[in-house]
Amino acid sequence: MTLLLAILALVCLVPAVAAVLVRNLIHSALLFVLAWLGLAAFYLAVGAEFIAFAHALVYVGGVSMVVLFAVLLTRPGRESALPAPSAQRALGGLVAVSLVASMLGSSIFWTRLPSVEPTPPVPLRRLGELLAGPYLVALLLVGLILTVALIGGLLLAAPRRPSEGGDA
Amino acid sequence: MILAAAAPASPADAWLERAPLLLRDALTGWLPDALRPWVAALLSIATILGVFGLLFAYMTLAERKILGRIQNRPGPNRTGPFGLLQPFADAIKALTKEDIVPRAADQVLHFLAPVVLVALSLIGLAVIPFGRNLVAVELEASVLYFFAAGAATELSIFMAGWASRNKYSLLAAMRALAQLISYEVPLLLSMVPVVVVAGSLSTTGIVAAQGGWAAGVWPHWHALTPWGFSAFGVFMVAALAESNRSPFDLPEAESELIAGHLTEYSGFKYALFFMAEYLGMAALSAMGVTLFLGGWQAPLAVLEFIPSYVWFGMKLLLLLLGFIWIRATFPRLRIDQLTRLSWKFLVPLALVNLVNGGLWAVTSDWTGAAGVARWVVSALLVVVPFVVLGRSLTAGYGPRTYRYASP
Amino acid sequence: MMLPDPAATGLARVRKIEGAALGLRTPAFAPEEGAGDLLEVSLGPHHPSTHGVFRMDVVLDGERIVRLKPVFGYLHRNHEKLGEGTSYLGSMPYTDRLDYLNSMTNNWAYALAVEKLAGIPVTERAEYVRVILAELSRLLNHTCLAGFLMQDCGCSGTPLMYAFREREKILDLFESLSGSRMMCNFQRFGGCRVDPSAEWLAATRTLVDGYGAFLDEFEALLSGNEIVMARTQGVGRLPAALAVNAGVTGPMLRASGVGHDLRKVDGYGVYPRFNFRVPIGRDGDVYDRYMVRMLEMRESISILDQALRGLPGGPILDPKAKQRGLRPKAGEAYGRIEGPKGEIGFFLVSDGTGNPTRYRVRAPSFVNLTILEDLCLGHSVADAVIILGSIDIVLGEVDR
Amino acid sequence: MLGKGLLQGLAVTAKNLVGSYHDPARYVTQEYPEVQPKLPEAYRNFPFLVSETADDPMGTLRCVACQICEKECPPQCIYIEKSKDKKPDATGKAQIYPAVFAIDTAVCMSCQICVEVCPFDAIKMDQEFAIAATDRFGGLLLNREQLAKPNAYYHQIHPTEAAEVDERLAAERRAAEEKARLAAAAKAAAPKPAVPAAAAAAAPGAARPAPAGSTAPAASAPVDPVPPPAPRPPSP
Repeated sequence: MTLLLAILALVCLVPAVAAVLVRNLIHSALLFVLAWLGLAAFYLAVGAEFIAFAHALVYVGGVSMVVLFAVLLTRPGRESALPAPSAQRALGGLVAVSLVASMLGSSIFWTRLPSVEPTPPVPLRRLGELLAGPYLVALLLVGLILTVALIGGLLLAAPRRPSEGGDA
Repeated sequence: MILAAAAPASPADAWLERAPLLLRDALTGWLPDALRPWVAALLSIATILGVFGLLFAYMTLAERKILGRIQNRPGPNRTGPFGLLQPFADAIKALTKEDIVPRAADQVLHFLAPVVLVALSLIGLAVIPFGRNLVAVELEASVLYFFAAGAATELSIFMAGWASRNKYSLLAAMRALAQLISYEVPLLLSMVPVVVVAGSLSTTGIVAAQGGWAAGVWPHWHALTPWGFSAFGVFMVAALAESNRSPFDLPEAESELIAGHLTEYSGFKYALFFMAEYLGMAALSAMGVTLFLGGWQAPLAVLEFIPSYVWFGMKLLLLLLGFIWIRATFPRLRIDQLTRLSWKFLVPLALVNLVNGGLWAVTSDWTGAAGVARWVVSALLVVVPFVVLGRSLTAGYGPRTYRYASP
Repeated sequence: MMLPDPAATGLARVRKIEGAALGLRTPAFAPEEGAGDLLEVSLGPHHPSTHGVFRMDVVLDGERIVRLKPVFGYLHRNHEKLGEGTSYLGSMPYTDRLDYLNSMTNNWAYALAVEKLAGIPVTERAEYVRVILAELSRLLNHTCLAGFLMQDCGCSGTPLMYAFREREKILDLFESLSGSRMMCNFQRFGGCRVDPSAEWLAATRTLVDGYGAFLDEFEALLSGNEIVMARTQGVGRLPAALAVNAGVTGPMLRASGVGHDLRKVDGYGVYPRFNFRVPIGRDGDVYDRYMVRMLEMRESISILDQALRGLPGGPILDPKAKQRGLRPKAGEAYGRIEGPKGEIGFFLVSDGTGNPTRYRVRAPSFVNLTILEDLCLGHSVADAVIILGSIDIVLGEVDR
Repeated sequence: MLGKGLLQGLAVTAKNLVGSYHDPARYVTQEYPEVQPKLPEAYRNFPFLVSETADDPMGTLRCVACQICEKECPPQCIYIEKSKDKKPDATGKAQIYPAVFAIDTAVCMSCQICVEVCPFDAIKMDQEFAIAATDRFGGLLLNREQLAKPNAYYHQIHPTEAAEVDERLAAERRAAEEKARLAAAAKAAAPKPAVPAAAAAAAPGAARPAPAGSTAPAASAPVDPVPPPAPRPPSP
């Protein structure tokens, strides 16, 4: 089990690191897809079937498309421009390392390690009952936020009306 | 193949119905117990590959034949009797053709795209119950698994289009992305009421929920209820779009983009794309059968002597025939019309249908006059949005009357 | 020899008014600030929808066309110059190859020009036969066009195959009469080459009687189809003023609402004896162009019916008319008819020798194609393809 | 309502699908190599030279190398060289014959103007269309041996037209004999202007343009008072 998790961690981490390092934005986005798939496999390995499939569906099916679309629309199929100056790169690296360190530290020092016995996975029906019962308000709130974000995005991206844009 | 918990009814015990299981037991029975599930799993994989591989081969032939007949010509009829060996001739041709990769292409992605596409189109088939006892993998959330597996197919079409470094291919890649984003939503939304009504996310559970007959003749298939009919329609339109079939074959669009993402593919890679298209189409149709047409259930009790997998096959072929028929008849939509159809028609229709399906689930115990009212309300919830949305969708279009010049 | 001053010729002027030609051009779609990079695509010369070797250099913003330059000449073969070196009779088979779908009408227009130039009368029976063949050509051309247009819209060949099924029947008629399906070389100065037999006329009658039913079925498949309407309505609008100024003729002009039909305007041949109407469109979009052709076919059927009924006897070719070694008096003549694609005309100048000194073709496809950019700007690639399809070009005629 | 037109379209294609199995009008494809096309009589492809007999095609060519077709051919695919000597033609009159007669079928556009302008009915249109060749010059440039086909073949492919031509030629021959007889009688009596031949007017093919060439047609040419031997012995 540990070995499997280690392999999955590699499947997640290697593409993620590569995604940050490659110059080609499209390659980077596709590598992210691989990392997300690894994450979904992680969920599957610990028995969270529903989460795993939902994760794959949302990230691989939806988010990756949006990312690619954005990349293509801003920079149609071209290699990214000049490499960033070295000072900037160093700063970026510092931020990344400190972020990872703080996350790792918090999870190692302030989180209780899980018991050796894995908790049995929540049955799907129970999950549905939880979402529709105690967590209904949270679920609706999340939905509302997403809707607001969607509408906001639409408003920002929508082309200007002919009345404003002149004789287009 | 896992033995589904089947009621010990007589049709389930029929010899033909159990034939695949008996065959499996005969093939794996002599193995040690530890090996048996593994070999059984391999057997189901081989069966799915074999059956759907052949289905793909003969779907191409059937498509060409039927298209031919619709167009007053015979279709391929030179290779073997009635052209039956044509798929194999095509395969040999594809295998022996030179594989050309443009020098400027992104070599890795150009190679990966067809491979990933075929793999993704295949894995969805694992959770389809092809018969009473025939499902390769039993999962609690198998419907979700299916759609998660299928979600990434357009990603590989994008990869193909982008990696080719061809302007037509790039346009096709953009179209594929737009198409996927638009049609994933109605596809999933149309599936939700089925899950709500059946109370299960597993394909076997959904099929089981569609068993039995109302008044002995009207099957409990979801497509035969008002909400289910509407959801089935939305699902099939979205499935057409997802599998890039006419009238939604925009990424390929031969009259505009030469061959779109396939422009720079040749030989066997091209054949793989072809294969993925048909496998994806078959997988989505199989899901449509499972969700809406009662899966392997027979339409009438007296017809239950025909094995369940035959029923499934017949329904599947019927849907595939529909795909071909539609391809033969309709012109292609434009990309903005395609997205408009999704966001302004299918998605609202599916959203209303969510409410409709919910109502149907809540009122499942209504009978008599209340039962009739349930049907009427559900039907109204389908027809009224359809007419209203349809009218707004076609606003500005319509048949015209023409004048004649005055002499 | 001194080359003319470029400023004195039209060349310089053309370059100057590029972009605002005719003063009626749709406002140019300047790429917006911050919009993505423009993509330059060369649609053609080898492209499934350019109907031959024709190229459209397109600049795209996403899928929207911001610039379009039609490039032709790939099929140029010196037709007009050849005509100046060939006898009057010898040019007749070359006219078959202009618009190779409609050799019968090309022949007629050329014969008309020579008959005007040399003052050759045409026999009564030949006039009727010419009308019959021209209207059959119109049916053939419009049917094929509808099929091709739908193919450009993305149909998987079905309408095209139905169109070709009917086209075959007309081609069979042409073949049994003239000996060739497409290169008929049938008209002669003063009449026609062969007299149609009674069997041929009976076969034509059968075809004409059945054509309405075919059109009904074809229209049931397409005219009311929501996808067809969505794809074609409002696409490629051609305002009547621009159409007139650009010299557009034929169904394309009539779709823009101008009721100009040479069969009515000139009344050449025996057309004034027939009772028919000229359908006109309102919006001048692709759908109107398609529907106007559909309606024209119905009128053609009626003309054919009347012509077959009224076909007189007598010789098909004036026995005194000279074919070989024709030497018309010095002068010039312009013969034009309403071809299926528009006004097809031949301008001939004779200096009294056996060859014309000037031989010029007014090809409707070519003239109609000149406004392609105006129609396409602001539309998408998919629209450009069907706009081109709705113009109805044959590259043999465009490039000559 | 949305969908009506779509359903209508589906109905049409379904009708054609079913119809293709029972209605010949909806299943029009002919499978070519097995089912050969029925060519109409008028069908034309490339020209051939008519010879009177099959035994001696070169000796009985109707062509007298007048070169009208060569001059009139729009793409100029015909090449003729006149013979230095004369040979007796079908009517027995000594005529020039084509020493070389070549048609480049790669250039020929099958317009049949050569047929129309020929005053001797010597060149006609063939119906053989499967003429693919791998060698553009060797395979498609046909010389007179390859071009010559007997009159019987002409009758076979264009029966009506060939019958008309034979009738006309026979009439011309009769007129020529008549004239020769009159001329002989006149020579015996006194010098008298020659009677113009009414052969062309008597010919039934009114659609055929009257020959108006610089070269005199056979009918109006003075003919030796020799009875026409129809089946001639093969000339050396």
